[in-house]
This record gives sequence, structure tokens and C-alpha cells, in this order.
Amino acid sequence: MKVGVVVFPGSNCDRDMYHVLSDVFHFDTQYFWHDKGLPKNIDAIILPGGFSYGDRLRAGVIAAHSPIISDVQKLAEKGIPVLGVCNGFQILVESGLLPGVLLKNESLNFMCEWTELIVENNKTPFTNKLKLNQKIPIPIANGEGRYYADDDTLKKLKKNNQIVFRYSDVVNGSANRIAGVCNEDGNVVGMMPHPERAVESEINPIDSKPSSLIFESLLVQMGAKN
Amino acid sequence: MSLEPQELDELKSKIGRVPTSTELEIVAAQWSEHCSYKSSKMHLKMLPMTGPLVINEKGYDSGVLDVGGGYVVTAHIESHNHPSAVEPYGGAATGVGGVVRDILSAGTRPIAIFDGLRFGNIEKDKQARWLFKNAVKGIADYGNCLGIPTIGGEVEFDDCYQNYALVDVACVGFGRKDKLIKNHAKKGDVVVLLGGSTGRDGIGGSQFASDSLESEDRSAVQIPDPFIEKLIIEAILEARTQKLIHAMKDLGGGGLSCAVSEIADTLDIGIEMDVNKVHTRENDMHPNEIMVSESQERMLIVTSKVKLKKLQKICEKFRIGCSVIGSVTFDNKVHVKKGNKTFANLSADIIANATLLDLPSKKPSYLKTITHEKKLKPITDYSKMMMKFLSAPNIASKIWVYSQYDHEVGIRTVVKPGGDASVLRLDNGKFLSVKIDGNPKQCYINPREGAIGCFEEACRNVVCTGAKPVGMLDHLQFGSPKDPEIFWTFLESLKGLTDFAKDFGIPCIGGKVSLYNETPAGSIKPTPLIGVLGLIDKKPLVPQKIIDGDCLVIVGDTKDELGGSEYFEYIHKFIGGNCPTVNFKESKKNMNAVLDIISKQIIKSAHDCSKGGLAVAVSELCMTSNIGCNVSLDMVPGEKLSFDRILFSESHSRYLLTVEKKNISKLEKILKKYKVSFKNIGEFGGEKIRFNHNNTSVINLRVDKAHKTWINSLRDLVLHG
Amino acid sequence: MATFDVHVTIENKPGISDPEGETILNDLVLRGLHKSVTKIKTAKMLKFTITEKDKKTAHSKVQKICDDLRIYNPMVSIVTVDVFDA
Amino acid sequence: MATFDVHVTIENKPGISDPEGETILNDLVLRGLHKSVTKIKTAKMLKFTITEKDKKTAHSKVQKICDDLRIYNPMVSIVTVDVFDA
Ligand SMILES: Nc1ncnc2c1ncn2[C@@H]1O[C@H](COP(=O)(O)OP(=O)(O)O)[C@@H](O)[C@H]1O
Ligand SMILES: [Mg+2]
Repeated sequence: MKVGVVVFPGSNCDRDMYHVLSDVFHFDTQYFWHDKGLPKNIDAIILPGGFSYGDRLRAGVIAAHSPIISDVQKLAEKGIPVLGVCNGFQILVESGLLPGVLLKNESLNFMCEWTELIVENNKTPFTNKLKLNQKIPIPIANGEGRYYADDDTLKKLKKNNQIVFRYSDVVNGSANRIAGVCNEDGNVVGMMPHPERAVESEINPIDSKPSSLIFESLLVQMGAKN
Repeated sequence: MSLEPQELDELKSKIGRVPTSTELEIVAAQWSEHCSYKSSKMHLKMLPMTGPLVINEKGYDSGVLDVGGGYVVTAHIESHNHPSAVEPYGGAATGVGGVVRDILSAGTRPIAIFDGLRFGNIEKDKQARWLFKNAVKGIADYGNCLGIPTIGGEVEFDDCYQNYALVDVACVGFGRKDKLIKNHAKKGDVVVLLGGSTGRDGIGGSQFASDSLESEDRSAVQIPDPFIEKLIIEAILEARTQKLIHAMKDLGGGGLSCAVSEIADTLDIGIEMDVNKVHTRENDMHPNEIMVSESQERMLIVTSKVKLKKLQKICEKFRIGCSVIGSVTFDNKVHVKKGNKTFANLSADIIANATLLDLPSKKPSYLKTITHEKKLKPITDYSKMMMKFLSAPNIASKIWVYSQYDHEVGIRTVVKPGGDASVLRLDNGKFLSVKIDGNPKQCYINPREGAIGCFEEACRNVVCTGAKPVGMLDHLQFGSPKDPEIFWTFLESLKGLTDFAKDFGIPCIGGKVSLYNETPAGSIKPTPLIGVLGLIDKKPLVPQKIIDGDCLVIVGDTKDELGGSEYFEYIHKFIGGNCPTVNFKESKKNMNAVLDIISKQIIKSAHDCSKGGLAVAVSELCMTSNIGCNVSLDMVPGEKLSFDRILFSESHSRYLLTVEKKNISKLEKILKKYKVSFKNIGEFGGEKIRFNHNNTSVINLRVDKAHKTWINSLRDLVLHG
Repeated sequence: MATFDVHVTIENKPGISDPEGETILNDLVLRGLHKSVTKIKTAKMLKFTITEKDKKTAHSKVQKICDDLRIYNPMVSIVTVDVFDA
Repeated sequence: MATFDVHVTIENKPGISDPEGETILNDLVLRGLHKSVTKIKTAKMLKFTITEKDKKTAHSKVQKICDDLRIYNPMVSIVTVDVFDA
């Protein structure tokens, strides 16, 4: 069971994600540099958060044009689970793998704080161990995290059950308080908050269990497959 | 940018000829105050720099501590005051970049940033607001992009910084001891310039930092490029792991001139270099410009020809510039050529070692009367005053600042910003606690005791997390050293710090001096800034939520020490009075007692009592736990004082401990054993913050209202003035 | 072949909020200054220097770059391309 | 009184580097093989809608607002103000 962590020039949560996957949940984890391809036998792909290319022009847009993204696209179409966290989410929307866009926060500032998520879809590879409406204390850290989509898209998201997480409170002006969405098939998930920062109780001042279930869901998903 | 006449004569006599224009530029950059420490160096030697954990190796720009298990922590502090005063965004950002590269130079990964910020009166002055807002954004944009958490700092406003800014940045690194760069060079080694291209930006920067603002050369602005810096970090750490680096130095003030001459001087080698090989941003740069340009995000590396290939490969992967600009020689000369033509050829030792000055000093006359107190205006409603006080820029929560900083990235942050010191977990199972503190208001009234106070406060803050202080960083910021009165305050502060460091066995592991901090209205107040690093072997104290029935215990005496207090200055508009002083014996006793209590895990939290005094410290506890408290001021140990003095005195060595009732006797037993003065002064509960004196209530606030004011006022000030 | 300056202006589609513009405007309004300003919109500009055989080609080339490389996000932004002789 | 569109363009002074433009050029446009582009500079634009008695007043009013609110730092940036009929 191989999990790939994609690294772009300037990525900065890649090592955190790697640590959590490999040392906390014991996935067979490997880094993949942006200009290489991905092996066909990979079981899940994670696009970590942070920045890429200094987030110039718009967060995620330059990375979305990296060679590796076409492989991510192909594998995603085959149903391989893909998770984009923060910058990874931004890359997924900029490359068209997920609907919507992420705009500057309403405060116009970078925001780093602990928030609370509500689980809206527990059928994805990353949420199958969570309960519907379960609350997850989790930190955000972004400048462009305000989810936006036009009305038609929002309707479609709702109809297809593509909203995966919402914030409990109004945090940054996101449409319908959306914090994470998935594609129509449900195997590609993007979320702005950082689960990798919340799974170890040492650094989680509130409760690390709910975030852990995100990674345990992936374990279940991959176990089911194998 | 020029040498003083006697310095020119000296240079001529040392080299026995007339220097070339390039040589003049190089020497002027290196002999500037910023690079040579010529006014301060002979005095800085008094600080204790060694200790059981300190690793002293040549050529490091940062201090190194052995934290056990084969790991080291590195730390350094820098300021970017002059550039930030004219371009706060870029100045603050490039300040972060510079100190991060110092940490990288030792071969360690930067894991945390701290920022100490000072501006004029943001309530009245929109220039101060503009400087503040943009400096914070500059630090945020740079640190966040690098993925290094900014986990602590401080912000202070004072009229003495009108139209000016102090932007101090400290960085902490972490790595394996066996991967530290052991600076050395072998015959035939090459010299490589790695990173961003060299442009005309920042020319004259180090002289700029050494002059007062009036004579500034405004071409010194630098544009930050955190993306390149991030690529440099990863490239260099990869090169370090592959052991491709013999010696390394970051390019800071003085650009190539300083980096080349300092590395040559430290390693006792010569360097022959060709400016044509430097990758430049513009085509027509003169050798002089190339040598002194302070373009950011560049590193100088010495490596062998064989390792060079691998290094170039890494640079290709990260798409960063990598120019072989010269080679190592053994004549100890810095030889700068353009093609075949020589532009400079000087002894590294001459360039790198300016003649040190022993400047005269004289006790400032204002100090004669500063302790005389004026008669204070009576206050009719202390509750109302307290609400105003909680919204004062120096007292209000700094959440508007640190919430813009990614303080979680790196997944090490155990105790987050917002309390006292912040705590990081290390890979060897230990924890590192760090805080920086300054207090120019007290340092102005008493430069010696004020500086000691900053040091003790930073210690107190790390002690509150359960950490034993193991190292100190000092950043000494003063006005013009040529003014004997100012130089006296510099020396006094330094002596104070030295005494404290020696007495407490806390070595100074790094520091920086920034002089000529002059505003149009005169010199800044003495502003030493002290960073303290503490180590926790087992478990840090992470503050727990306070609930109904928990008790409040104060450790340490409250004395008639309101000089430089926020109460005198903000409420009574009075600068003067008795500066708080630290009694070393008491201080140590209190520290040891608190550390012992924390290690026994019998308290819920420990908070230090500092700016704003007991009144503010208790309110902070209440507001962050959203709970009221009843405090009896008559119980507070110390001198017999009027209640406002008990509330607002800023005496040092005081800690507030919160404890469950069931543990109170255990706690008291330990405190008695240590013979510290302490009292159980209150109980938490309800929704009011209440201070009582002789059975009458003197302050009575609703905690939710107080919290709202305290948490929002800084943001509201910045956004709406 | 000739060199052209091509200005690409990226701005929000009508109907998409522009918090930055609003903040600057509010700042003015709050301070009771400059009542004659009724609206402020922010935009981002990229100035390309490009060598092509004529203005028209320069224009279509840059337009294509903007579309293909998503220099603007079509869900929220519109882009205007103006060509000038360098 | 008439209504004007006033465009304020803020960009780095010549000679001051523009890392964002460089990244867009090197990592996006040139990698996308659009080799005829030789340079990209970024700028920020504010579009004011303002009602004043004439073009000249509109111009000077907007210039003053930008200076007062410190919309740009003259140390680093230059600002161009263009007035159009709305
Ligand atoms: N400029 C800043 N950057 C990051 N954190 C800050 C900054 N200013 C204050 N903080 C954080 O806010 C908290 C309170 O700071 P401060 O008032 O200086 O504490 P103390 O009075 O205990 O020294 C600390 O956790 C500190 O690290
Ligand atoms: Mg404190």
C-alpha cells in the first residue's frame, strides 16, 4: 500500500504530511517531485499544504501546470484516492480536478487559528470512519481559503453530496461555510484545514481523535481494496 | 559610503599604498559599524559565551547548543531597523530572510521565528500604524511562505520611535550534531555563490544601518523573495546531508565584500574571485557594485571541485543560480578580478578587522531626577480605567499579529503563541521553550536594571512552561554611540546583562548590536531585547482551562516599582519613578520553586506577572479561560502599598499559579520548602473579574466585556485608526 | 518581428465581491473624506514584453497564454488584453 | 459635475526586481513554451469611480487619496493615474 506525497518547488507542509502518514499511521509513504511521473501501482496521492511557487499569481495555479498533475489526473480518473490539503486543495481546483475556486479571505489577511469542522459527507475514502455531522477541531493557515463557486455549481455540489466539510462558524467568508469538497466520484477530496497538524495529541490542544479518523479512513479504504 | 579620514589614513599605512576604488568600497562596507562592531566589540567580550551545552566552532553566524541525543539547537537574532523604517514590508521580510540564512549557515534547519516589533504611538500617529501593519505583513508573508512557524514575539509602542521602527527577528534551528558544517577549506577548493541574482538593490545598506536616518541613502530598499529563499533552504540542506559543503556563510550586510573577507579571515585562507562569474540581474554592473550589493537570498559556499558537480545538480533540481566565482588560495588575500584585471587585492585580515574604538561614556544628566515621582491625578473609577487599560496598545492582546503568522507549520508547536513562552517539541523527546522580551520604558529610567529586567522576564516566561533557561540571545539597540551619554547607557545595559548571565549560569549564545537608531526627534530609548531558550526534559506545562473553584497563588514580592510601568506612562502620562529591580537571590529561588512545582504536575498553569502588573496578569488568566475571579489585594505579599500600586506595580520575579483546590496544600508545602514569599490571593468563578481591598471592591469587570475589548482593540486600531 | 508591450488586466467579474476595494472605499467613507468617490475596484495587471510579427499576433498570443495557462480564473475573473508598441 | 473612471496603476520602480513577474515568466509561461515572451512585470490596479467637476480635479483628487492612504510606498513603487470618461 503505497501513498505518494507530491512535492512542488516551495512546498512546505510536505514533511509534516510525510511524518504523519509514515510515522503515525505507518503507510508506505514516498515523496514525488513535481517534474516526475507517478507509478501506476500507487494506492493514494496526497497533495500537501503550505505554498508552492511562492503562491505567485494565485495560490496553486503554477503547480497545477506541473507535469505530475496529468498523472494525478489519470490516476484520479481510475478512482485512486487523492487528498489535497490547503495548497493541495488550491492546486486541485486550479487544475480542474475539483470544482470552485479559493479566493482571498474576507479579512484580506493570512489566518492561522483553530476552527471546527462539521462532516457533511462520510462516504469518501478520507471520511468513511467519521460520523455525519461529527465535529473536528482543526487548524487553518491560509491567505486564500475562501471557497467560492457560482450558484449552479453550488447547487450541483449539494445535489451530488460533494460538500465534505463545513466550518461550524463563519471563518473566512466561504460560500455556505464550505471547507472541503470532493469530485463527483468522491475519490478526490480537497480541504483547506490541516488534518496533519491535528492528529497528534501533543500538538492538538483540543482533541486529536476526529482528525485521526481522516487518515484511518484511508487505511480502511485501502484495506478494503487489498 | 565612505571611510572616515583617519580610517583612510590607517588603511593606507596598513597596505603601504593608495587603495583602489574597489578596495575602498570593500573596506568601507566591512568597517561599517554594522559589519565590524567597531564601537561595541571590545565591550561585548564581557558576556559569558561558554557553558556546558554551548558548542563553539569557528565561523558560525549563530549560537549552537547541544541538546542531547545527538541533536543541536541553533539560534540567532538580527534586526532590520533602518530599512524597515522606510519600507516596512520589505525591510521586515528581508530581516526574516537574513536571520534564517544565519541558521542555515551552520547546517541546521530553521524551525521557528520570533519577532520583536517597536513603533511610535499608533493611537495618534497614522505613520506608526502604517509601519506596524506593513511590518507584520512583511514578516507573515516571508515566514509563512518559507514554512517556518513564527511562534512568538512582542510588540510595543512608545513615542520615542516616532517615524521609526525597530524590527527584530530571531530564528531557531535544529539538526543533528554530526551534520553541523565544520567550516574549513582545502587547497584547490572552489568558492560558489548560490541563490538569487546580484542586482543594484541594497547598495550601501550596511552603511545605511550604521548612519542615522537623516543621512540615509534611500536606494537601499530590497525586495523580498521568500520563494527563492525556500528553494535555497532545501537545496542547502540536501547538500549538507550529502556532505558537499566545506564552509558556508550567508550574504548579509556588506554583501560579497563581507562574506568573502570574513570567510577568508576565519579560515585563514585567501580567495581569488572574478566578478564576471557572479550571476547578475543587470548587465552593466561595476565590480564595486557587485562587491557591495546587498541583494538578498544568496549564500557563499566553499567546496571541492569533485563535490561541485553534485552541488550543481542539486541547484539545477531547485532551479537556483549557482556560480563558481573563485577559488581558495593560501596567501590570505582577497583578490577581486574582472576577467584578468585586478580590482582589489588586500589581506583578508586587514579588511575583516577594523580598528576597535574605545568610546567615551558619561552618565546622562536626565537620570539625576528621573526617579522623582510627580503627584498622580486621582482616579475615580478604577473599573472604567481598567477597561481603557485593557485596550491600550501595549496591553491589548497581540492576536491580530500572531494570527497572521503560520505558527503551526512544522508540527512542533506544543504551546502556541498567546501565553508566555512558546514551546516546540524536538526529535530527541525534549522540548524547547523560547521567548524574547524588551522593555525600553524601564531601560530608559534605569539602563542597567531595565536590561536585567528584560532578561529575567524572558527567563520567567520560559520557566512558566516548565523550562530551565539554557541560553540567551541579546540584541542591543541604541542611538548614536558617539554621544557619550548614550554610550553610557549601552555599557550599563551590557554590564547588567553580563552580571545576570554569570550569576544564573546562562551563557550568551548570540547577539547583535544596532546603533545609530536616531529619529528626527532624537535617539530612541535604550532598547535591549533579550531572547531566552529553555529546555524541558520531560513534559512542558501546557496551560489548562481554569474552572470554578480553582485557586490563584502569587509567588514573589510586589514592591513600590512603577517607574516605566504602563500605568504611569499610559494612564498618568508620567515617565519616571522607581525602575523595578531584580534581586538575584529571590529570583533564583522563585524560578527553582516554580520549576519544581511544574515538574511535579500539581498546577494547571503558570503565568508571569509583567507589563500592566498583577491587574493585567490576572485579567489575562480570566479572559483566556472566560471565567471570573475574586482577588484580595491585601493578601498580596511584599511592601505595604496603596491598592493601585499593588495592582499596577511591575516588580519582577513574580508568578501567578493556578491550582485546583485539592492540590493547594501540596503546593504550599513545596513553596514553603523553597522559602519563597507567596500567598493564595484569590479564587476563580463567576463572570466578574474582581479586585478587593480592605473588603471593598476596587475593580469589578465583566469578563466577557473585558475580553472583547482586549482581543479586538489592536485590530480595530490598525484597521480604523 | 517587433516587440510589443501587452497589458493584461485581471479583474473580478461583476457580481463577485472585491473585499480589498471595499475596504479602501470604507476607509475613505469612515473617515468622512473624499465623498466624491463612489466605487473602488481592484485589479491585477501583468505587463508582458513579447516579440511577434504584428500587433494582432501579439494580442492573440497573449490571450491564448491567459486562457491556456489560466492566468486568470474564468469562474471569477475577466481579462482584458491591450497591446502597445514597445 | 461628471463621473470619471480613474485607473491607478502601482508598480515597482524600474531597476527594482519583481519576483512575482519572474516566477510567472519562468515557471509558467516559458515552461508552457511561449518563448516569444521575454519579460513579465506585475502591477496592481485600483479603479476609482469618482464624480468631480472635471478631469483634472478627478486626477488630482485620486492622486491625493493614494498619497494620504499610503496606497503605495514611493520608495519602492511608482504610480500612474489615468482618467477616463465613465
Ligand atoms: N510580534 C509578535 N509575534 C508573534 N507573537 C507575538 C508577538 N507579540 C506578542 N506575541 C505573543 O503574544 C503573547 C503575549 O506577548 P507579551 O505581551 O509580550 O507577553 P509577556 O507580557 O508575557 O512578555 C506571547 O505568546 C507572544 O509570543
Ligand atoms: Mg509573559
